[in-house]
Amino acid sequence: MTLDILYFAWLRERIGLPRETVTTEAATVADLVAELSAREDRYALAFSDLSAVRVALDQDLADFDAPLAGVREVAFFPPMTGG
Amino acid sequence: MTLDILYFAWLRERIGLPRETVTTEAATVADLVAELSAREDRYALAFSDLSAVRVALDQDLADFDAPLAGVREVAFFPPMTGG
Amino acid sequence: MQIRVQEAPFDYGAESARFTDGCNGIGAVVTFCGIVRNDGGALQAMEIEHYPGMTERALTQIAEEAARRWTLADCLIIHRFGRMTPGEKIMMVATASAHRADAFAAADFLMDYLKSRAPFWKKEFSGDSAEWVAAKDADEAALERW
Amino acid sequence: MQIRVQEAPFDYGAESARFTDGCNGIGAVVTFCGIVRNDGGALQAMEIEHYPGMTERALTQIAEEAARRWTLADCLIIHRFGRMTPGEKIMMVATASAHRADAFAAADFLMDYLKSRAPFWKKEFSGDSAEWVAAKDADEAALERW
Repeated sequence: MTLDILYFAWLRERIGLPRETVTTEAATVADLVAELSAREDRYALAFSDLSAVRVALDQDLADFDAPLAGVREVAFFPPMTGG
Repeated sequence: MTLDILYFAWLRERIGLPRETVTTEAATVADLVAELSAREDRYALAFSDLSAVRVALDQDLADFDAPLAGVREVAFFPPMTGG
Repeated sequence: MQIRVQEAPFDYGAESARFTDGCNGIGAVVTFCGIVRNDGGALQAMEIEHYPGMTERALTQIAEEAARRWTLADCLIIHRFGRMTPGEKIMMVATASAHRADAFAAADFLMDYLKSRAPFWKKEFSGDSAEWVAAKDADEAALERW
Repeated sequence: MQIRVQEAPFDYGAESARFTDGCNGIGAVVTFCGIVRNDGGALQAMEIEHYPGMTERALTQIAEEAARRWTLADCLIIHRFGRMTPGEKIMMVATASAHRADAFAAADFLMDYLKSRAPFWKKEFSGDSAEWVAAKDADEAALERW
């Protein structure tokens, strides 16, 4: 499957890009994170503390054990600080 | 002692005047209310249900058993409905 | 702390902006505006009577109590008296604080106390009738929250 | 329900007045305004990043949830992104209801949810340093009130 992956705030800065398209067979968000972290140090560093990372699937907040089947867009970002 | 007595809202309408000056020996607000009520029916009517009447002494909310010694201005009015 | 009791209308937008800009980067501003209700067209006008002197005194005491309970940079109360028609703005409060929780709580508190402790009385005119608005038990009960 | 996400400044006073007048005699309006803090002059600027598309979606969901929980005539959320300096207005919410309790609760709820559930991230610039603002535990905990 092909996914658009978006990064925001310090995740974008650590990984060094705002978005990319990946082809993956990852079943869940956690699988995808493991796959990316294995790829390069900058990913491993960005994802080293998942308690500080939030994920959205097709623009809805989700958990790391959420399945990726049918998903088009995955976004990773720190806890929100608006308002 | 001489007191300025003020009436507001429906107390003013029932008693028929916004303020008056009275000379009284009443020791407490309750005594003053009894004295006024004995005077004329319009006072007795206005003060017939004291649960619907509030009192202020020199512009501070007070109770009916509050002493009048040293007070200059007594105001009677219904529960407030501002805002 | 700014307290104003007046017969004239006030400009809610301009007052909100002036209050906020006057606090010069304080973080959080909450405002409340009370408006004469339309109530489906039945109400023609409302008249607010007040107790000059005591009104300002009561509002000042309520604002001082809010400033004791929460950390506020400033607060504003404007309340009108006299005759108003549906849609007219009756009053406003504004609170400014570094933190939104303080600004929200203080504005909510000011409104609860103002409702039941500031000497204003509303009379409503509809058709041929003119009636004094009765105080709500809920308004008195709201004070117990604080 | 009005949701706006924009880079340009907004006119807080004019928006508050327009929102209130648009509700045509609804009784109670509460507004909140968030302002870039001065913090004693140390902060030079703030930059807000957001997630276009998801931002509007999240704010709409939060506003819809408020409308389910309370009786609201209308609500408004304006939130900026991009670079801002101390004193600039970051965002506002406004709620209108026949009763002040609903207007206060809904505005408070909108702020709590917006803080922790709408995809905005703040970066602060002071002197030579630029740091992402950390989310506060208190903000996450505030959601449990509702």
